[in-house]
Amino acid sequence: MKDEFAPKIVGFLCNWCTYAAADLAGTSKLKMPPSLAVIRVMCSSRVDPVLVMRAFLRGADGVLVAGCHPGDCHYEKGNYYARRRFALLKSVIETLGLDSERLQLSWIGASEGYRFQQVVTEFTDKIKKLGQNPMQKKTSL
Amino acid sequence: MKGAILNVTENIAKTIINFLEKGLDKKCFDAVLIPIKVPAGDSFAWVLVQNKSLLKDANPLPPVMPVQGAKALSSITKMGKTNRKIAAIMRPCEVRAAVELSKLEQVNLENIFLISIDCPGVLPLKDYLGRPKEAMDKFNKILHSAQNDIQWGNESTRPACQVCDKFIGTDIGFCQSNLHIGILGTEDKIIFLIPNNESGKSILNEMDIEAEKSVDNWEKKAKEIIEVRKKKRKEVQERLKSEVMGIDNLLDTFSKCINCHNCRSACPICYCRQCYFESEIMKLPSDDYLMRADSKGALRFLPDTLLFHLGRMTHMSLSCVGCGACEDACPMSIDVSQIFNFVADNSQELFNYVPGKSVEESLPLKTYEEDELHKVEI
Amino acid sequence: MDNRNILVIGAGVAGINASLSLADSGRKVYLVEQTSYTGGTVIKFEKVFSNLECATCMVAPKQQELLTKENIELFTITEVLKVEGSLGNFVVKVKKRARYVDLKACIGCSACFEPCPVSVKNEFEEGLSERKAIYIPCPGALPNVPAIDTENCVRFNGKDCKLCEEACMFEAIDFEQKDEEIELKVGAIVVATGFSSLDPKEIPKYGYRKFSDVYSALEFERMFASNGPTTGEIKLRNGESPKSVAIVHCVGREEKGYCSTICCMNSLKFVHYLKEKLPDVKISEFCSDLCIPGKSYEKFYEQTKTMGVDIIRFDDIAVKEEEKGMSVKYKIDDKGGSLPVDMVILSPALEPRKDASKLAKILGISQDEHGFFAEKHSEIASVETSREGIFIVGCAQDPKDIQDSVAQSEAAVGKILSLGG
Amino acid sequence: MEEKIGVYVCECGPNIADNVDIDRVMKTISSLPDVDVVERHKLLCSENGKKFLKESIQKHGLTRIVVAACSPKQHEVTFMKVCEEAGINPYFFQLTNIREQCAWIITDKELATERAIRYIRAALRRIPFHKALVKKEIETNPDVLVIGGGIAGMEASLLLASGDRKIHLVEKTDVLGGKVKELDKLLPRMESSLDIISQRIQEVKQSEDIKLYTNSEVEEVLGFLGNFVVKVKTGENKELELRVGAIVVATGFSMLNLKQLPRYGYGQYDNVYTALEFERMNIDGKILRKDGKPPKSIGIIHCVGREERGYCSGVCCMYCLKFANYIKSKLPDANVTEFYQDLSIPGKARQKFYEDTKAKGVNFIRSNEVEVMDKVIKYKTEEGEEKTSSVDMVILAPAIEPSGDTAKLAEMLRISQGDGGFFQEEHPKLAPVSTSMEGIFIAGCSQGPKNIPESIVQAQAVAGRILSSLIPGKKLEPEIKTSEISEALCIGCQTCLEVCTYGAIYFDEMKRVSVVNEVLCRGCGNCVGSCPSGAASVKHSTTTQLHQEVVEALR
Amino acid sequence: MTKVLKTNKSVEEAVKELLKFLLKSGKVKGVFTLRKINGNGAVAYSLITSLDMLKDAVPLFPLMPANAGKLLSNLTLRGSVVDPVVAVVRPCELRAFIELVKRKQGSLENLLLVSSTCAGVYPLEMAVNGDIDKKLSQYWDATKRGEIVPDTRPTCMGCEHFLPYTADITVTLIGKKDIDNQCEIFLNTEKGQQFVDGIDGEFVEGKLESEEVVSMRNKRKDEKKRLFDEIGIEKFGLKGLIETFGKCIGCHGCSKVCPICYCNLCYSDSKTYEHKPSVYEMQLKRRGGLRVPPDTISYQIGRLTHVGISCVGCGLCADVCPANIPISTIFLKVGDSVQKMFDYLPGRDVEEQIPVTTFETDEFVEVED
Repeated sequence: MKDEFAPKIVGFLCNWCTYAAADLAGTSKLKMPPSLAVIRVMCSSRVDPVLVMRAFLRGADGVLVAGCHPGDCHYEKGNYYARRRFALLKSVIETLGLDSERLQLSWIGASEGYRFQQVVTEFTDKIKKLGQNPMQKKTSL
Repeated sequence: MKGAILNVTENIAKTIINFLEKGLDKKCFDAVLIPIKVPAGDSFAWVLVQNKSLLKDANPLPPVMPVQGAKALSSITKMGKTNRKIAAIMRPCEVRAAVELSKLEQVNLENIFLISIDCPGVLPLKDYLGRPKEAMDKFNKILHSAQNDIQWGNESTRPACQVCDKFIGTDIGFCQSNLHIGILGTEDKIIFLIPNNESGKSILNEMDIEAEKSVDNWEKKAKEIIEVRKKKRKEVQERLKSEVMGIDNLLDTFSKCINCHNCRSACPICYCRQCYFESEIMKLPSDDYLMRADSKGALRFLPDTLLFHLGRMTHMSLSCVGCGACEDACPMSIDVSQIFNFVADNSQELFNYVPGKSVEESLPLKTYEEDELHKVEI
Repeated sequence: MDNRNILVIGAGVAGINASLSLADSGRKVYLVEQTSYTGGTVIKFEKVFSNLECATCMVAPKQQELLTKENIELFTITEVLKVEGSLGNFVVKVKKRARYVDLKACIGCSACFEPCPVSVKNEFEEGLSERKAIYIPCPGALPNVPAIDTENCVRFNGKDCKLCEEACMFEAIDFEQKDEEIELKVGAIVVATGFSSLDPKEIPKYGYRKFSDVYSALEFERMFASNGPTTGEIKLRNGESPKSVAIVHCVGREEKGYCSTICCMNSLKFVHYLKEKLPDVKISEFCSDLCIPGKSYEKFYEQTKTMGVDIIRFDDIAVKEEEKGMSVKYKIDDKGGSLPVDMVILSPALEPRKDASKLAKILGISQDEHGFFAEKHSEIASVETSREGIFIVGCAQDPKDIQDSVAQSEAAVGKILSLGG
Repeated sequence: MEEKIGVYVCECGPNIADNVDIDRVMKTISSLPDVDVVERHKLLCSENGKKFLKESIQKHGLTRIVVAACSPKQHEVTFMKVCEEAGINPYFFQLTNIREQCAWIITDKELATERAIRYIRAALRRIPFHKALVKKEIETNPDVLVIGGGIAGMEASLLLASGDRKIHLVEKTDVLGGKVKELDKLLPRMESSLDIISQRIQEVKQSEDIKLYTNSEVEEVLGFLGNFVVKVKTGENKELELRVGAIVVATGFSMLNLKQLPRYGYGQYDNVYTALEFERMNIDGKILRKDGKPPKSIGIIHCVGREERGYCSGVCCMYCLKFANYIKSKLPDANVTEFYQDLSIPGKARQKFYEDTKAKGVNFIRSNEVEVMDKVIKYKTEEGEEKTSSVDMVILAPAIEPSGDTAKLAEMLRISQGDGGFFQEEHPKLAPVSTSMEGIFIAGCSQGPKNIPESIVQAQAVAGRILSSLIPGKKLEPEIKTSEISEALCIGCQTCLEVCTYGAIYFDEMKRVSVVNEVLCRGCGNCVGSCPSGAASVKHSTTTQLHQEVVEALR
Repeated sequence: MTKVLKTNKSVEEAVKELLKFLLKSGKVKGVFTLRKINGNGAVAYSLITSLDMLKDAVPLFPLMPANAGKLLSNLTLRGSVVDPVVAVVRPCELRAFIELVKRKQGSLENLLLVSSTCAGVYPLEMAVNGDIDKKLSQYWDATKRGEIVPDTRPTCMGCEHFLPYTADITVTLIGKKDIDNQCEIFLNTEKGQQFVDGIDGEFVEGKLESEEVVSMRNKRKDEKKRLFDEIGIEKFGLKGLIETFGKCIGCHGCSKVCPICYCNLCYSDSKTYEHKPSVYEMQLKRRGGLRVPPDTISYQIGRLTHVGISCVGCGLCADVCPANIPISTIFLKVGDSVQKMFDYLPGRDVEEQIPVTTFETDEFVEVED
């Protein structure tokens, strides 16, 4: 079991909704795969697309950007901007045939501990199917 | 659509220059921004001309694009509007870039009178610098080939130009200069002056040029060529897919990149003072490099070459006008502009945004819709 | 004002808000809450109308701030016993019930729940799920520290059980804790005790508790709540998901003699809940007059209408038995109709809390004919009371939505601080 | 100077220790270069835990602290305090969450342990890049500008005015009192509106701390919370400059112009009156038709313009009922009919008023289509049948609209307009009277249609917000973790400016660079996400810091 | 006399053997050298940590995709390497790195520097269509014979500093008849000797400054002179400058690749070079015409004054210039004269003080990252 492919997923979680949901999942002892490395940001709009791209090229098997549901943003409209930037990033990656499946944008509210568990689990499974990010071994990256 | 008709004296270039001189005389504008042959005679440079005599070496449609016109315009109007009225005569892609930059506060179009010309494309800088003379002849051939060559601009122009479908400075080219100069479908006997808006009309008025002539022939010809180019653009991008898509192809494509960042320096849209990818953000502790090398056995140095290109795409592809300046500047002859065009077309489609189309249209990343793009959410 | 400290009664959204503002202004605040948690009724909601914002996302930051705020002292499971004195120097006696769990020592790991032998209906979940005798009402509740409910705890009913104590690694459980009476000296009092909603059982025609799939609005809220008993699944008692749902407005309006203000919007919100989880479900809203005042609410109504819902007016309505299942029978003028449905959601009237009169006596303030606390002047002094220095905010004064409750809480702050001192 | 880094692992009793192999964590972390101290503790957040942490920091003279324990939402503040007490800057500290996001969610102990180690290493990677951040304090002006001398504006002024807080009350017209002054009686007790309002007006005029400017208008507003500079054009046509710390907008409402809705026959037929005209009539004492005769049959039409405006004005139903009472008390035999769509009579008191009114023999007709013709009201019933009822007087209840200068003010104050064109509140639930511009507040009908008690409550609420946040003599402590923009790198494209919700970024025309106003910035980092030059950066969440965490995640 | 490691392998093998030995023995953690990447013939510097990857290394490949001095500075800018790394670089790259270390842009600590008597490199454009491989035999023949290699970059042909000054280890190439089956590796320093300690091969004494080297130096000097005359910089004057730099497209690629241009933000890209339109309009008024973007010439001159004193003549600037301007020759010439003036040779010795510092690395305040 240990030697099977364990995905490395970077998760940028917004402080107010998704990070809270992650905490709730924790306090509720909801089990999930050990694939996600959480990085806390104040708002999904803080996540600079290049930062995501960088993680991706560095060999992240998956990158999850998650924040408040549209309309719930603690800063009113941050996530709307985040969504646009992310859509652009995804389009660039897709166009160049670099499985954009590895990048995921999700909205998870503070009370959605279960949803957090579900998102992490499903995303991990998806990544497992995709296999290791080939970039990990590219000596030019 | 209506416009004015001027009879060609000597050649097209001369005719246009005469027109500009007249404009200066009549004080329609105080200066002209136009490409002029450099002292050594082996290239062209943008010159802001007030003194008519300097126009003798001017060429409104030079065979090369050493500097993207919008960049030239930005360099003087970045800090605010000019006091004098300047007529800038540029290629459509340069005009579109200028409009884009004005939205990014890098160009101030107040007091700038934009004149565009039907553009056959330009030759690769490298080809020209070698033997200017031959290149010039080659270019002139292309310039006049419009009548017989339906593609207008053959294999000898830059790849970016060969697939350009926005080479007309009117709404059919998604370009909004104040005045467009049509040279297609004219047998080089006449040129068309087509005002795109009020200020265009009024200038023609001031120069008492009556602009009520039909320009249908010109437009018909232009549209034919546009269609051909559109088709070609598709074909090329299809081909490109097989060449660049996928990580291995990409790395292959950029393996020769030497990180000189000429592409970004030549790019009119890359307006940053210092590139994100040259900033402190990119300077890493040595163990970071060793760690990476360790995990792969070897690490290209510097790494992150691909990051630079992909990152640049996320930064500018929405505004990319496909002018090809990047490719001209690449010492390693990488197909930068073709790849960026390919990506840009898709990014722009995502927000159905056409860069440089109009000053009013706001930049996709400066705004948002509450109900959109749900396909990227999971 | 001689004494600058303030007593706030009720840690719902109005009470919390008032406390935070007062604390910001440098006042010492005693916040007294009857239950073991903060957040009041709002944290039972998954979303709030009309922006459908996630309620927890909205309130949790405030609850957090409350717990870390320096000059706020929170008393949970505490009630007010006696109030003497007057504006500027009230002397208040409160009874702080033992939680039997040390707030400081407990880190909220919930290890103590599992071994507890007791299992009773969880009132926070409107009885839709069970809880232990040592419990927190729902995941994410704040403070995240359980309390022992002595009514059901076997230890407090004679048995020598200390399973929870053994399970706790932090010696946080302390059966020796005693209820204490505490005397607080304050200059002013803010009453934010909220409301309770009418028990539909009192009006038999709605078939509540007669039919298993007739739910009250709050029950439905919890059913939809992602941290609730079904983690958001909308299911009938038989486990199937409903194909047709009737939402009934104005339950008890006639009996009560007033319109509860928020039910229309809240019921419209349920359409969004249902359509989100069950896109094909057939929904009928039974309403009398639509009460959707203000700049944003009608927009919400119009939007909701487009989601596929029948709006049916009635003068009279009842839930009746069918050979298979139940149906809603309604009358308007002389006409009427009958509609078989799988699920009925009732929007019961908001009413004063059961203990309102008791508290009114203690506080020495008057109530109106319906039992809500009476304001000094309905038009120009709605947060003041007959007793100077005692202010009423939120639904304790009158049924209202969150916005108006918050506004009132700030208003009380304004009145208090304007007194200076 | 060389950093001394300390790592403290909390066992959180069994909560972390049970599922994370603390020994292995200690061993691995101790083996890392430039980690000076690694300690474990049973429960760091406990009193003796904090004591232990503090003493250990001091004993080893550490300069950077990593604590591996629970969620920062739980104890970040706690440990930052400890760091401060131990004498090191609290931002040289990083709390990494190995409980909620590790011990509690990962089943396999070995994997949980690895994850925990990763998290700690991530913290270790980023902490050298931490910068010391210190609280800023900003001098503020406690005075307040109140725009609008209606009931809301006056209420706010009266509550706010005090010896150490001057109020500048700017009123467009020559009198105070706003719309309420135009009403005869107040609901539901039918007291004289005039008595109440004139009493208020007296108080305002007598207050030494309220400076009143009638016939005056605000021309320009610069600055921000605590330090606004306002230009006011006064009645005497003088331009004067006011310095205030906060601004209250209570500009009220205007009523829908009925000329826009010809079907109600206003201005077309005699004896068709607007609500305010009818109030006037009552104040004057007699309800009479144009021809001087008392009306026999009166139609009162609700929801005039509701459809067009797209919202229910909330107050019309009640005052239409009030009108019925006016009439019944003056002309007991007159026939009164109310044409309504939905009766909006929320709250504990109003339904009774409705029933009492009904009891006085007032007729109620529900109809969504009403048309006024000469002496006749044509309407469609719910069943869709056309009916008419003859009347000799009609009273219309027009929708409530934002007052004329709303758009102008919105632009001047840099606040937005929301539904129906009314001023947009900061948050529809939790912040109804503040706006996205800190220090600018809205009260009464300028925020949305509402009745008198609601308007007054909002005015009092504004007072509450200002009194609790803008305290005379007390300095403002803005958010510490704000954005900053490099002057050298900013190219002035102003993208950040447009994405900022709080107007916290302004453009320096001289230098052609964007500048962050730390008083307004809330540190969301949206500007950073939008800046292609990497010129924008948000303190304590810099790209390098985040990237270092990423690097570790991908090791 | 210097200690020399003699092996009976071709220089290329020998060098790779050396690197293998260092990596295998764990004496170094990583090898910094040229390597064939992506299996498409492309050659780039790489940081190699596994023996397996070492097989693609081409330490002596006659191409300079970037100035290794700049790269090593990048590697060690934020603190020296923790574990030892061996770097195979060319003399001019080595000198550049020394200059950067003097300017606190890198650290020599834990670096083992290997260099060679450099026969020059081919222009970058030759790498574009992979023509270099075809030329390799010609390259080595000329090198053996101690002649200037044809078709290498002009700058290289005129480079007299092909003998590395501060290398720990130097591989001799120029004029070595039998480099195909014999290799001399000079161990110039203590450090160098310690590291190779334990390698097999015989140790002898040798002298770097051989006749071949001397004669080559003279050939190069002549070539350099010829180069200068050809362009005739002496009689340049402003007109000359304007004509030469007339076709500059302002991409500033030359400064991007220049190892000595290490500023975060080039002075000429900074705000100081941005003016209100009125400024330009004034100039326009005066001259009747104004070239835009302006400052093309002043950029080049400015860079000359900044870089001149430390210019090592690596030639990359000319290599990347899209306008084919012979920048490096001009810089070399100007550099020469400035350096002579102060009797300063950039990169000769890390202890040697830079006579003038015309600018500061951080003239421009940075944000945190």
